Amino acid sequence: MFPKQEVVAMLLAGGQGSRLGVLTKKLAKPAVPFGGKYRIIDFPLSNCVNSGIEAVGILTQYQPLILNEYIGNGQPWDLDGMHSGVNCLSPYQAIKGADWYSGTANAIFQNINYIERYDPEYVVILSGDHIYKMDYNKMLDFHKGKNAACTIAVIDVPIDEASRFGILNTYDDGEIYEFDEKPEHPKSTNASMGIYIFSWKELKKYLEEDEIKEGSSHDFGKDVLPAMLAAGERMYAYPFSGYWKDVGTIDSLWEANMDLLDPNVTLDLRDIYSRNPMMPPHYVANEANVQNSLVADGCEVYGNLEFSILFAGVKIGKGATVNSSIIMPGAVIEEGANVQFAIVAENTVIGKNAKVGSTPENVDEKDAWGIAVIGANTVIPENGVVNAKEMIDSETEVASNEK
Amino acid sequence: MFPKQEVVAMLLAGGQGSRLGVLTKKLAKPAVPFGGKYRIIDFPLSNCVNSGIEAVGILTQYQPLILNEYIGNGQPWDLDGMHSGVNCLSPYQAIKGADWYSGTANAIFQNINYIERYDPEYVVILSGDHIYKMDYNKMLDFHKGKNAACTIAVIDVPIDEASRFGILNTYDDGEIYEFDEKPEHPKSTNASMGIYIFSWKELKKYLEEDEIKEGSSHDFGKDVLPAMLAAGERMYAYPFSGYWKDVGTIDSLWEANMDLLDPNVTLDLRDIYSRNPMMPPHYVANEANVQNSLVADGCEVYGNLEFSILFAGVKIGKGATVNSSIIMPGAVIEEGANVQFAIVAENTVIGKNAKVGSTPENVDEKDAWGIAVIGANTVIPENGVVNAKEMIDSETEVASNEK
Amino acid sequence: MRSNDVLGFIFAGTLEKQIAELASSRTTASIPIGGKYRLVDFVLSNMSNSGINNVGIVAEKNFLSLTDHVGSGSAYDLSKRRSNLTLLTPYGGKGFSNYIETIYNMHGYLEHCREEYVMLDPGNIVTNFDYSPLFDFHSKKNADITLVYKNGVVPKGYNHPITIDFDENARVSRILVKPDNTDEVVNQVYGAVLLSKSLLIREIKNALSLNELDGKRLLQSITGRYRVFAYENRGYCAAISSKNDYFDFNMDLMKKEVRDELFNPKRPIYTKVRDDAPSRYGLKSKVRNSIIAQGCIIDGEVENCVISKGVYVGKGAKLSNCIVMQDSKIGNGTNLNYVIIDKDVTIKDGRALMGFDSYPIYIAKKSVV
Amino acid sequence: MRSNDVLGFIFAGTLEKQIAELASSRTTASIPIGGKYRLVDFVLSNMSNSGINNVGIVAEKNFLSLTDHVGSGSAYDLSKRRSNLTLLTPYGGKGFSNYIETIYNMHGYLEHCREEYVMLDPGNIVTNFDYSPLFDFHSKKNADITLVYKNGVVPKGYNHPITIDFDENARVSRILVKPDNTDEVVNQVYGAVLLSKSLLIREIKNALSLNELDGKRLLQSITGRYRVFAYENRGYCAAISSKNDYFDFNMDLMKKEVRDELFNPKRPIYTKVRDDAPSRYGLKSKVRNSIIAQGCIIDGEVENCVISKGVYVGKGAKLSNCIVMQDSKIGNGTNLNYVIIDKDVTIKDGRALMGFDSYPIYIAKKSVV
Repeated sequence: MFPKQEVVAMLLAGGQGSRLGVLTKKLAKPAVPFGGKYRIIDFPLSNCVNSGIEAVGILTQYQPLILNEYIGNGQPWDLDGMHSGVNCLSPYQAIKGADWYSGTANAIFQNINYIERYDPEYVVILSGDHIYKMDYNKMLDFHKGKNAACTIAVIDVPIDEASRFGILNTYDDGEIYEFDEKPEHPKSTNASMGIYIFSWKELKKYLEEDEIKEGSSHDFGKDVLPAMLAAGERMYAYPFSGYWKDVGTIDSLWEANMDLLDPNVTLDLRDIYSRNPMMPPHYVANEANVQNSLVADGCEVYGNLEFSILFAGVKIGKGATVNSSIIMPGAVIEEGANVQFAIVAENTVIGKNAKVGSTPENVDEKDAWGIAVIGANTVIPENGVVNAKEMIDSETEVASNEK
Repeated sequence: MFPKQEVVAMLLAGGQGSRLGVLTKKLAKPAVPFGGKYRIIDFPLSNCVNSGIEAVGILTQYQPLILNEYIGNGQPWDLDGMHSGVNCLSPYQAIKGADWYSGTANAIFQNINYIERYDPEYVVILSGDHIYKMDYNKMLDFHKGKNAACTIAVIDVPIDEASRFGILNTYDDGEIYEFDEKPEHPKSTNASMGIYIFSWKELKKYLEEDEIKEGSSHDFGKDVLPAMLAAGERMYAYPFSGYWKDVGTIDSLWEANMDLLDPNVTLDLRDIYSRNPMMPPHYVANEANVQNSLVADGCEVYGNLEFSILFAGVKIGKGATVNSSIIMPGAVIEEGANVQFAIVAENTVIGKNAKVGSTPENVDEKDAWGIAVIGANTVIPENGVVNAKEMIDSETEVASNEK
Repeated sequence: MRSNDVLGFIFAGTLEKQIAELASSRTTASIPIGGKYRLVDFVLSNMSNSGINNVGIVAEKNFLSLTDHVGSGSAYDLSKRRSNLTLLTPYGGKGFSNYIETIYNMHGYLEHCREEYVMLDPGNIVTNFDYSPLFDFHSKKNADITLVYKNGVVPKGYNHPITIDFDENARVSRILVKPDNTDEVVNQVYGAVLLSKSLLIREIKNALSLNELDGKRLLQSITGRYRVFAYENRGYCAAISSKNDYFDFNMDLMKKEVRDELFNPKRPIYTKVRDDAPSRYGLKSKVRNSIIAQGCIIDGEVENCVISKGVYVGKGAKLSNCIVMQDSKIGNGTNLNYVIIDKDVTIKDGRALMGFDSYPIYIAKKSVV
Repeated sequence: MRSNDVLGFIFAGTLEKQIAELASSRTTASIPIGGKYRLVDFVLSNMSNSGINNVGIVAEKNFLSLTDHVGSGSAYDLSKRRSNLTLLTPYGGKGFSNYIETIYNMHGYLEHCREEYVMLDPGNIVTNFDYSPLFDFHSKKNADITLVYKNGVVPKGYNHPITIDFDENARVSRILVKPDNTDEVVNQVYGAVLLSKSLLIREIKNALSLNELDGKRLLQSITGRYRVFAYENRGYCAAISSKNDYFDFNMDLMKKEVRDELFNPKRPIYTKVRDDAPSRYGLKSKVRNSIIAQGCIIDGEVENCVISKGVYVGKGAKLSNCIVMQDSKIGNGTNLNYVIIDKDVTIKDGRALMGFDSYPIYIAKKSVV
């Protein structure tokens, strides 16, 4: 028997995240490591728990194995009780046949049964590619206060960046009268954060209508929300202020990690929950140099570290230099290697005296510069060279700077 | 990090089980309730645990929600430790695209990554539609002793039934020289039980070969095993004796349940693990009559019960008669109703004085008789009639015997 | 007041001297009851279902069966990251009749817990009680102390029961320690008390420094100084204070209204799980008006009985008005009437035992009769 | 012998009088060590990794921090359906120097457990030890008792240490209770003993009836009567028997070979999980040859130190040769050398504290300096 829940959260974690390149080759985007010990999904999941939401469905479809196992029974997020739970929901076959999730709305539609067992009043729809902390409960209070069918969280963006976002135009009381997807001439600076609260009865109705509508792409932003607005439903924008960052691209993922090293960024990690590595505290050697960095358990640092983030179990060899980089769990940077402005994925080895990435100043053409990325389980040979902006994985051949 | 495991078990639970009709409309076959408090999958899972196998992958694809949740973190089977685990594996999308499992062998092929993380020597392939108790460890010892690439468990069947099974013809030492699928003139009575042990290195090779073979249906029985035999691999039949029953049809499911009431059947349920209902002990009223039946927690019996199995929370009203039937969790048999030779699925209500099923003697034509089946959440109205062999669910209209 | 700001604090040994036989090898809280439960399951389930997520159980002795039964608390959802069940065993060895020293011994634990309030509860009560309205009541009344009471006749095992008088506003005006037990209907306090942790610790330390060790008198003495309120438990509520109460409660389970109230599916009673098969009735079994747990084999006749997990009732056996605890074996052709049979007892074939209504016979754990 | 047939039995209070400061508010077993562990984590992880799945820990007093830390045992995979961790607190209040009465007090628990063998272990040993070969050794030698020994100099805190002589077949010929501690290299027994449960209980009951309460003498007396064998722990093995041992062990962690041996990823050391962020190094931080746990903010200079979870090291602070336990705050501009700082200590800005190599200063839990 399932206990009734006032709110059920549904987390959309099915996308491939192709803009993250080799990082998501065998990994769903929400499972990408972040901030020295987290994965992206820890943020929305911890937000749920800290908001008192005790039923969370995670919609997966692309490379879900690592994500499924990471979520496991939900214990790190305290979602393993008799009155609480987290479930990974893959597409499945039923009597009438089998379908992959064809869009975000269809993914929820296919799991109406899952939601209904909790008999909820409200459903929160979240995505797995943003770093932020938010009390969804306050947003729910706002939703109730407005007696809305749908509430969408918005954040104030600079007017000159507004055309990169979905902009919501509202009356003074926050009621939405227009969606403006990446407008050339934005009328306001309320960008949608991709966080929706729906009254379940209404949402269910629109999901069922959308499912049989010809030509629909079954997407919340493109189909369901416009249909609700057109039908005159009460839809409100809920203003959020605080740190919020999309980490869907290499650049934004790198920037969001670097933000953690900025004393002016107020993103307190203390109530973000995650699985903890079974490793001893890290060791910093006599000859090491560590400045302005985050270092997790299990690391051994014999080299130089600046403006960087080391995940659990990373080794930095003697005389190696790591600068403005993100080194994911288990990676080894061997002696004398030089890693700058790079993301190095799990269990990768950067060989002796290899050179990965470079500072913007060292690249002549502005467009040729960018973050270098090394995929998981790759070995960069001794003296190997990976240029700025290059993306390498175990199937790529690497040049050598050996004479 | 994953601990190495000598053996990994993979449980094929993806089939629709269409021969079980309304019982598997919203339920994968291995999740079908059995024996008063179990589900079919409890048997192979408990066998794994009792054989010391600590890594179990369950391949699901058809209606997996209830099965997934039932398995949960594996706690009832003691598979929730740091050194042990059970995972439900649905089909997923990868860079190269997305595929449903196209056959039993393909299902394993798609999860090679999952298996390899444990770096096993052996893989046990099981199916989710048999009721039996077996120590897979003994079979593994046999497999090792024979230095085999593949060992298949066989059971001795009566010669006149042998043509209904896959028959393995062997030399005296058990080495298989021929597969004979449902032979008209069986040469032996060694029927395959659908339980395979493979040495992983060999299996992996054949799975990879089969995957790219044109015209293959990617099935163990039809493709992989014959290919191995043709290539001259060492394949052995492991003789099993004890209770074993396929429960893939309504008749066999009913029979296997009834076998539990037969004092001559030796199927001890004591070390079969399952999730336990949170219900008080059952109550048998003053006016009740209970003979030769199994009754689970939470039942209330005011009527007559003979040769039947009541799952948790079933209510039998005053003057109702239940005979030779299986009543699944939460079903209510109202006052004066008469249920005979029937399977009544979960949360179904049999109205007052309704009549479901009948004894073989009451049906004139032999072919017209069979077990009556009522699907889950169905309401049979007062005075309703469901004839022998009928299959009813909430979408079927039911006749009434009211005058 | 939020439920997760209340610490549950249970006394496992309540009235153990009055229930000497049943509690001879265990705490009161771990007495098997109702076919598959232990007494403590009720209070723990109530706390868990009401959102209390930190619970301490004080046990002085014989606590192995209690440890075994409650384990890590996972059966009650009390072993998650932010919930906890702690078994507290004082090493001073003082008796539980003296609540004051017991609580004092545990003041380190109490201070260590982050909850602001404490819900004290005895270990001998069978009820399905939702604490949430009580917490709201306490806040709304701006109470210092809220006493839960039950309106009814005081069970026989209570010496000097405490009753209360209160005004129309539910504020307690007098706390009476009755000189003797009578059959009149009173508002009896049975030991469920809600108050702030700081008040509790302050008063306990005070009492100790004055060498005032009688909890009842302490309660009386503080009525004038604090805002004390009374909250009624209106549901079914059995206090197990003697072998007769124990017997009567088990028999109460034959009443549908009692079962429906105690085993409300919205607030389930949890207990340690055991992998028992469904119970099996033989060809010649005859069962009337009885409660039967799982894992039993019933081949004989059973009437007005509570039969626990894993019990065997042999062919031709006749049991009436009996309570049989887990894994006992009742031989063929036996005849038992008004008998309480503890765990793992063997009654050999053909034996007969007869107690009577007001004095059921008790057969100790592991006996062979 | 299968590991799941061996009960683990740990004495939490080993040598607590010798480590008085560190064990003043806790058991020896719960002393914080190595930046994120408690002493008991090592023996519990070793038992769990070797397949022992039932463990009892005896603690006489001050066991709240131990309860808090080990909880239900889930961190060590010891809270599954067929595994268990039980905290045992005797209510007699006898000291742990007297192993015999302690074990006797627990004979109910021992008899109740279904395992045939017992692995006795002290609570003060840091090692990564695989028990499985020991169990094989015990079976193969057909031993009654196997003593684990360590070849080396006896740590200072052991009074009258026990050493053994054995023949080429590893059979123990003599058990010596050394009159005094010396610097010679010996085969010292540190309290890890494998034997059958029935033998243990029989000998303990015998000893009590003869009023023989000295465990060491008992051990000597039974050598002749049983097949006693010796098994060497050849790995890194530190016995914490004094503040100096404690300091030295923490400093040993700077050696790569010690870390690699203790933190073998195939046999991880488990501990209670805390949600700490990765540690953050400031712009002016300077860290040399140190062990740093998660959740720290390091803005100052740190050399030859072990810094636990959640510690803050202020700007301009200089720490050398220090051990700082969790959540302590080291103010700006402080200067500390050879200091052991317990949990939740605050060192105010600008303070200086100097101990020396052979006598590190100890700052008690929650102090403000």
